[in-house]
This record gives sequence, C-alpha cells and structure tokens, in this order.
Amino acid sequence: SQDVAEYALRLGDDALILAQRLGHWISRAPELEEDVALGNIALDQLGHARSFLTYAGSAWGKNEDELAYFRREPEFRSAHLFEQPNGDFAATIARQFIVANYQYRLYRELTQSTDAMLAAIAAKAVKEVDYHLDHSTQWVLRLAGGTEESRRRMIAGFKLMWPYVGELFEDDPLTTRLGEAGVVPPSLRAEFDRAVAVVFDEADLEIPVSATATGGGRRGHHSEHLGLLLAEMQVLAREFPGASW
Amino acid sequence: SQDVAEYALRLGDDALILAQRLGHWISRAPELEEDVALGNIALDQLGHARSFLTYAGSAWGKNEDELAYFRREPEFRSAHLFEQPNGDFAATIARQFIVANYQYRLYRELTQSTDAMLAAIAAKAVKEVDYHLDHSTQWVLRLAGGTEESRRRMIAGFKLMWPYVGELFEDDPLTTRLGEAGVVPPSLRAEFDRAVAVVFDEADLEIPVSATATGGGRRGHHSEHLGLLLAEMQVLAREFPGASW
Amino acid sequence: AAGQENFDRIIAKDSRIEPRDWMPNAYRRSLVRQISQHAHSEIIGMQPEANWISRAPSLKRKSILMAKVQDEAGHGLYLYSAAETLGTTRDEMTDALVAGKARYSSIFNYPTPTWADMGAIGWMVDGAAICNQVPLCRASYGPYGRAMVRVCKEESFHQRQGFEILLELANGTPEQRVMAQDAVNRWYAPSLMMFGPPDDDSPNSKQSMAWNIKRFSNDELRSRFVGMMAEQVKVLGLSLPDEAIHFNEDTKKWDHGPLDWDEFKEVLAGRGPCNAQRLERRRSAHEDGAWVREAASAYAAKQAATNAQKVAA
Amino acid sequence: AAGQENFDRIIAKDSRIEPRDWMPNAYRRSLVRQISQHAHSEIIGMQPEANWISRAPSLKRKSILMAKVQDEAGHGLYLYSAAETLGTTRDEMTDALVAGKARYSSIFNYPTPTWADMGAIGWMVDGAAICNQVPLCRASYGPYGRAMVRVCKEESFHQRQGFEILLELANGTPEQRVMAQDAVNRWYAPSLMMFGPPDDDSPNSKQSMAWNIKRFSNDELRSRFVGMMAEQVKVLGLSLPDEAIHFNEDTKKWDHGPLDWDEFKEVLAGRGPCNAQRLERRRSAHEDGAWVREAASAYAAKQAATNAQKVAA
Repeated sequence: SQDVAEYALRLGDDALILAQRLGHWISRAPELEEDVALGNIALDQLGHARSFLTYAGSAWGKNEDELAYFRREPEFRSAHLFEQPNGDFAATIARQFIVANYQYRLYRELTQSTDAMLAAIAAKAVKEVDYHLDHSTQWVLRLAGGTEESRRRMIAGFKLMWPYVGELFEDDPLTTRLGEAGVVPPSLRAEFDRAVAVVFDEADLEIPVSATATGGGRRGHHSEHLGLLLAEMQVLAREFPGASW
Repeated sequence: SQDVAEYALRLGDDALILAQRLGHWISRAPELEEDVALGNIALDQLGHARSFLTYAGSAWGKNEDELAYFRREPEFRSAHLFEQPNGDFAATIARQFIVANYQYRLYRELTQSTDAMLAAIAAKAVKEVDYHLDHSTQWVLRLAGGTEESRRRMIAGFKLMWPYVGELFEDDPLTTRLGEAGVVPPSLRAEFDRAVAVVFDEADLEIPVSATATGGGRRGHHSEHLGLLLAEMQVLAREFPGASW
Repeated sequence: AAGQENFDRIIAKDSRIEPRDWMPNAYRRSLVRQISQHAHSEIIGMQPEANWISRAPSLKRKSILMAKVQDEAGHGLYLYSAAETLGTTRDEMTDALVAGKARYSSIFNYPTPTWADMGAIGWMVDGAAICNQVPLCRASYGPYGRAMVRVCKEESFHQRQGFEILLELANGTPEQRVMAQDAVNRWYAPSLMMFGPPDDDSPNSKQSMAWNIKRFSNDELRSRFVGMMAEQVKVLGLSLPDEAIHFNEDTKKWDHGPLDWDEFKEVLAGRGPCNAQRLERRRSAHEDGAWVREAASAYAAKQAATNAQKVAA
Repeated sequence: AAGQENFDRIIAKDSRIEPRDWMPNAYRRSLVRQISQHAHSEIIGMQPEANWISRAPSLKRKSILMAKVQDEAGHGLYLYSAAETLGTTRDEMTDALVAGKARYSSIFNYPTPTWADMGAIGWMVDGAAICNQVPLCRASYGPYGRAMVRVCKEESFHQRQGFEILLELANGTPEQRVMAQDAVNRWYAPSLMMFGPPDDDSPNSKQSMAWNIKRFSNDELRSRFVGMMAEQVKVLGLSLPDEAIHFNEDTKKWDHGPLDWDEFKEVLAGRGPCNAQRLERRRSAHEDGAWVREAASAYAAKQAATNAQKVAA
C-alpha cells in the first residue's frame, strides 16, 4: 500500500543518508580496523537502504536509484539525526550508538510486521544492527573510560547528537494508520532509554541536558546539512540523466 | 582573440575557485574582524572572476554564469593551488600569502598588456590585491611570531600549500603566443621568490622542502578537490537550467 | 541624586545619554542586554544565509549574498562596540553567547532549505528588523542610536535585495514560483513574531519606552509591518499565508490572524529546528579560532615590548 | 652457519621459510621493505577510489566500491601482520609512511577525476597488481605467501568489477564512452610502469629472484600484462593508447611502445600530481586518530588491571 511504501521510504532514507555519512570515514579512520568496521556498518546500512527503497519504489514504479538520485530534498524522509555531520570520531560514535539502539529495537519489532516484506527486510537487518550496537557500545565505553581527552570528546559528541533523539520517537498519522504493519515510534522509547541508561551507567556518563530540536524530516523538512549531502551524492547521476552504470 | 579569451578564463577560474573557498570562512572565522576581512577578499576575488569570465565569454557568446555554472571539470582552467581546501586558518593564510604575492605581480605586469580590457581589469584588481597581500603578510608574521602553536601551524600550512607553487609559474604555448598581451609566468618567479624571502626572513620561516606537484590545471587536469567544489557550487543552477535568478 | 536628576532631565527632553553620563543601573543593564542580544542576532543571523553562499545560483547573487552576510558581521562589530561603552567586554558577551546563556533573535533558529529563503529573509526578516530598528536610531543611549543609523541604512539595502530575489523567482519558472511562495509561507509567522509577544504579555516594554529606548509597542510595530508586507506582496504577485489580514478602519491599523505563540515559546526555549546547530557552529568557530586570537595577542605583546625597548634605547 | 645452510636448503628445494627459522639479515630487510611497501600501497591506494564513494552513480556501484576500498584496508592489515612476523611493528611502518620515508606504489599518486577511473583502476591497476602478485603467492617467506593468497583472491574479484564498470560505460551514452576511453588512456602507461623499471635497470630484482621471493622479471610480467590487456580491451570495444602493441613471434612475448621513464622517476621522487595530497591525507587521518588509539590503549590497560585484581582477589 501507499502507506507501507511511505513507511519503507522513511527507513530507507535513514539508512541511505547514514551510509553516505559513514562512507566518508573509509580511508580516514583512526585505525585500519575502524576503516574496516565503519565500512562494514556503512555497507550494512546501504544494504538495508536498498532493500527498503526497492520495496518502497515498487509501489510507485520506481527503482532504488530513481529514488536515491532523482528526488529533491523535500521528498526525502530521513530524520535529522542521520543527516548530522560526522564530526570527530566520538561524535560519529555517539550518533552510531543512538542509531543502533534505535534501529535494533525498531527492526526487532518490525520482524513481527503483518507486511511480509517489511518483516523479512527487518529480520535480516536486525542481525547486522546487533553488531553495530555492540561496536558502538564498546567504543562508548572505551572513549568514556579511556583518557581525559577521549572522555571530554565522548561527552561533547553526545551533547552534539542528543537534540536529534526526540524526532526518532515521534508519532504521526502514518504509523497509526499502519497499525500492525509498522512500528509506532513512541512505543520504542522506554526500552531505548533503559538500554542507553545501562551503558551510560557503566561508562559513568549522563544523559546530556539539551533541548530537543524540532524535527520534521518525516514531512520533508530537513536539517540544513541534507542539501549539501545530496548535492554531492547525486551530482554524477544527475549529470547523466538516463545513463546506466 | 581566442587566445586572450582562454587566458582570461584561466585568471577568472583561479579567482572564482578561490572566492568559493574563501566564502566558506564567512560566519566561521576566528574573530569577527576576519569574517569581514576574508569576506572582503572573497568579494574582491569574485569581482575579478566576474570581469575576467565576462570578458572571456564575450569571445564565445557566453555570459559569466554560463561559464561558472555550466562547464564541467575538465573545462575549468584553475591552477591546483586555488583548489586546495581551506584547512585551518594558518593553511588558508599560507594559500592567501602565496596567491597574493603571485597575483599582485601578475596583475601589475598585466596593467601593461596590449589588450586594453585585460589591462583595465588588472589595473582595478591590483589595487585590491595589494590589500590582500598586506592582510596575509601581517597574518604570516603574527602566526609565525605568535605562540608556539600558531608557529607550528603556520609552518604546517606552508608545507601543505608549497607543492602547488610551481604550477603558477609554468609556461606553456598560450602565454608565448600571447606575447605582450599576457604575462609569461616564469618571468614572475624571481620577484615572487624575493618578496616571499623578505617576509619569511622577518618571520624566521624557511621555504618548505617539498616536492612540486605536477599541475595541469591550465590543461583541465585538476586536483581531486575541484570536482567536489563544483558539485556544490553548481548544484542549484544546474537543477534549474535556463532559469534566471 | 544629581546623576539621577541629570539623567531624568535628558530623558525628559528626549536628548541623549552618553557613555560618561551617570545612568541608573537598571538602564545600563537593560541596554547591555538589548544591545548584546542584538549583536548576537547579527552574528548568529549570518549562518542561515551563509548556508547558501557556496550554492548561490548566479555570480551576481553570490556576490550580493557574500556582501550581505559580511555586513552582518560588521553590524555585530558596531553593536558590540556600543555595548562595550557600557562596561561589558566583547569577550564577556561572546562567552555568554557561546555558553548558551545569552539570547539572540529566535528567527534565526529556522532553517534555510531553499534559495528562496534568501529572498524571504531579506524581504521579511530584514523588513521586520527595520521596523523594529528605525525607531531605535533615536534611542536615548547615544552610541546605540548611532550604531543603529548605520545598521538601518544597510538593512534597507538588504531588504531591497531580498525583495528582488523573490521578484525574480515569482516571475520565473513555475517551480521557482512555488519555491518563492513556499518560503514566504514559512517565514511569515516567524517574522511577525520577531516583534515580541503581544503588548499585554510584554513585561519589559513599558520601562524601555519610559527610558526612550523603545518608541513603539510590539503590537504597533507588528501592525505597521503587516501593512507593509500586505502592500508589497502584491507587487511580487505572491500571497501571505494569512487570510485575516486587513486594514482596520476603526483603529486605523492593520490586523492579522492569530499567531502560534506556543511555537514561539518553544523556539525561544531552545527547541526550534536549528537552535542546537546555530549555537554549536558559533561555539566551534569560536573555539577553533582561539589559537589564532591568542597568537595575535602574543604577537602584539611582543611587538609592544620591542617598540618600548626601542623607545627606551 | 647451520642457520645459513638450513636456509639455503629450504630455498633450494623451493620450500618455505617461517618466522622462527633463521634467515639472512638481507633477506629479512628485503622482505620487510617489500611487504611494508605493499601494505602501504594498499592503504594509500584506498584514497583515489574513496574519492568516488560519495558520488558513485548507482547504489549498487556505491556498495561495490565501498566494499572494495574496505577490502584494501583489510589487505593492508594482512600485510602489516605478515611484516610484523619479521620483527617490525605496524607503528614503526606507519610512522615511516607518514613521515614520507617509506615507499608505496607510485600509481596511487595519479588522480581520479572521473567515475571511469574506478573502472580503469580496477581493470588495469588491479590487473597489473594481480600479474605481480600471483607469483608472490609462492614467495619463499610463508606468511607473505599466505597473505598474498587471500589478497589475490579478492583482487581478481575487484578486477572483474572494474572491467564491468568500463564495459557498462563503453556500451553507454557517447559521453560515457568518451569518459571510459579517456580513463583507459590515462591509466595505461602508469599501469605498465607498475612492474618497475626495465630489467636492465632493476638492481634488486636479481637477488629477489635468487631468494624465491620474486619469480619473474619486471619485463616478463609487463609483457604478460600487455597481452592480457590487448585481448580484453577488444571485449570492451575500447582501445589502448599504444599502437606498438603486438605479439612478437620470435620471443613469443607481447611488445609495447616506449614508456616515459622520466615521468615515472618524477612521480617516484615525489613530484607526481597527488603525492603531497596522499601523504597529507594519511598523515592527518593518523594524527587526528591518535587520541582514539590512546583512549583504546588506556581503556584496555585499565580493564586488564581490573581483571588482574579480580583474579588476585
């Protein structure tokens, strides 16, 4: 249905934009093992994006590339968190930790979707995100418990990303309409908070006191970062419309 | 003539790409005075670019915007130095110092061009570049003579930019053909070296020992940075071809 | 007491207080708050427009936009200087801003997703700013009033440029027209809210007016602005997203539809779309630049010492 | 002397030297130089391709490219490990690279201005690398040979992907075809020069062959590669920018036109288009990441101490 397609588009855009961000680390990571690890995570996210976008596009007669390369900014449905710039490694880890905690619970619920395709994509994705969760958790512990500098940066990273947490759990008519086919975002919040609290407790971190930013990504209102990201991502495809690669 | 147009295109592209780089500092400079100063320099360079491009375009029936927004990377004629990323403030100052020393002498010679239009554009530009030269010189002295950190960064900045100095003074058939209408780049080198040496001497800096990079900008072979810069610069204009703004 | 009398006399004859004059502490504090808030707004206000410098769709527009954002840095400089005459340093004010303790105009917490926003900000946001600021040219505090004269002159130039951007879009392709209307729709209510809360909910206004800092009430200025917009939007061939706008023959003022003051308060409280981003960007520019400022001071100190030695020798 | 005899015996029967075996210092030094240079090449070689990850023109290509560049990091890891078995640490090797004291394959000092370069690098550069590396799977030093087996398997996969990119472009729009041919033109000579200087100008080759590290001479490998390219380019429907290529019936080898060894030496000496950029990028990634590596060690040390305490308690 149109609703399912629109929902898949949201999940696909989140993953696509994140993959684009993470891809930037490849060849620039703090150690080779992280070039590999962040590359893996980027690849996983890109894979999820392709599955969700292909499914969404099937409702509109569009393929994944038409959706990724030939939509304009207001047609994207990503949440602002995914659009945030990488910052330093700690900021990237903060974003990853939040994303993985969110996506893990989201996809786990989604495996129960009455929509067989969404359930199938989620079932594959949740296994991979389980690793992302572990990866980011380990780094949160390391950075928070490493040196004075790494701890300062880890705290700053979370401060930077926290304003964009709220949007992930916002409800809107679509998810209500979807019922058992989708996941109602607010239903994930309590467990997200609990899981984050466990790690923050071990890392001796506190939830940042920062106001929640107004989101709007699901309605096509994006952070100012998305336009620049799309300019780069789409440049070649748009220069040769209709070409195949 | 075609040769004069091609020559104007080179100068215009250098100035355009530099303006694009410098424009990024506006709202991000280390102090408000520098938001203003770097903004001024960016505006001056953009002004020179517009004059040169308009003149170049007149030979081909194209306006400045057609040249700036609708050429592809290999059609640009900028030298690699202008394309280098801003880096930190010291790297930007290093690039500025080299550029200003080069452009000041270039434009001063060009005021004698047998091509009246080139001479006129250069006459206006040289006065403005005189200020750019003073601005960057003052900062080189301040950063080299300021704190230990600023000195370290100033040295690193010059090390970063120095490989791209050589290309500025390379000759090719075009400048030879132009004769008195243009300026033969190698003729500027001795005075450039002398002027740089005076400041480096006062700042107690040494010419970096770094190999000269192969350039090729004048033949359309660019650094890998240019493609990304153009993707951003041209994105909106290309999204609405034929629109007026 | 002699100071207070002199101050009252100057205010009464609508003349100007200068930095060396005695003034009540509350007047000084109120001015520092207002002027620094205004300066911060200029500085933070650079960001939504700087967002489009690299992508401006023609070289002419790029040049105008660069100059405009650069002017805003200049305005910030005048205004910080004016505030410094009241005994607060720019560093103190900047630290307060960067720490998230100082206010700036909430309007700059909205994003600029399209090029048309450059037009809407110029026409509407700068337009509202001018309505607010023109009367401030006569503010009782001399340095503030004089800074505002310079600021206002440039702002009206900026407003005209914004209008031109919209006019070009409105007369452009259908897509450009949609882009223009969308930007006008998004900036309309926020720009009206720039005049501050309704008069019956604006506690500081009264004292400010008594001191001849503020000259007109929030609602008066807002009404004047709505009238201006309502006329000019016709020239653009666009519309304002408020069907309630009309000239009220009874009050001789322009009325407008209700505004969502809850949203205003949310944004003011830091929960707007871009509050975190704006503050973070200012903070990081300031922190990244610390070593440059330190180098400049260290160098100046060394030069001063050398010069002193030369003089002594 | 027993060590030398044993070593000579192993080499003579073309068997493998393992880390604990005695080996001549010159053999060890030569291997460390070769393996670390190879590892550095994998790491620096990530950059020209990483340049297009963000702009890959389809999601499938983006995914393949990401995986490829990531594989190169993996190859670097295997190879550094192999070199570490010879008693040099990864940190030492990395420091030498970052300080500009270590070599890496000169080919990565050329830029990747277009998407077709992703095809040309895969097809030609990886193709040349495979010709070089397949014989290295039998290198006399065990850990190196085994690392090369893994590397070669992935490289041939990469080569096929590069070929596919070019094939798609060659069969695409006229502009795409031009883009493909241009990339092939630019990478042809540099990829031939990857095999090193001509045999009569390659001082280290002989010893390397005597030690069963190298199995074929530079010119032999180059000729084999040219033949492969000459066949495959027909499938692409493109051409190689060298009219002198032909199969020499006398020598039973492929001949090619003269190469510009002066350019090769210039690039080797650091004066290529991207040497400074590649090194700077590696240096800054390494330096920017120092705090992360320090944090990881500090955390590991703390954890170890805590665990030791637990065990002791």
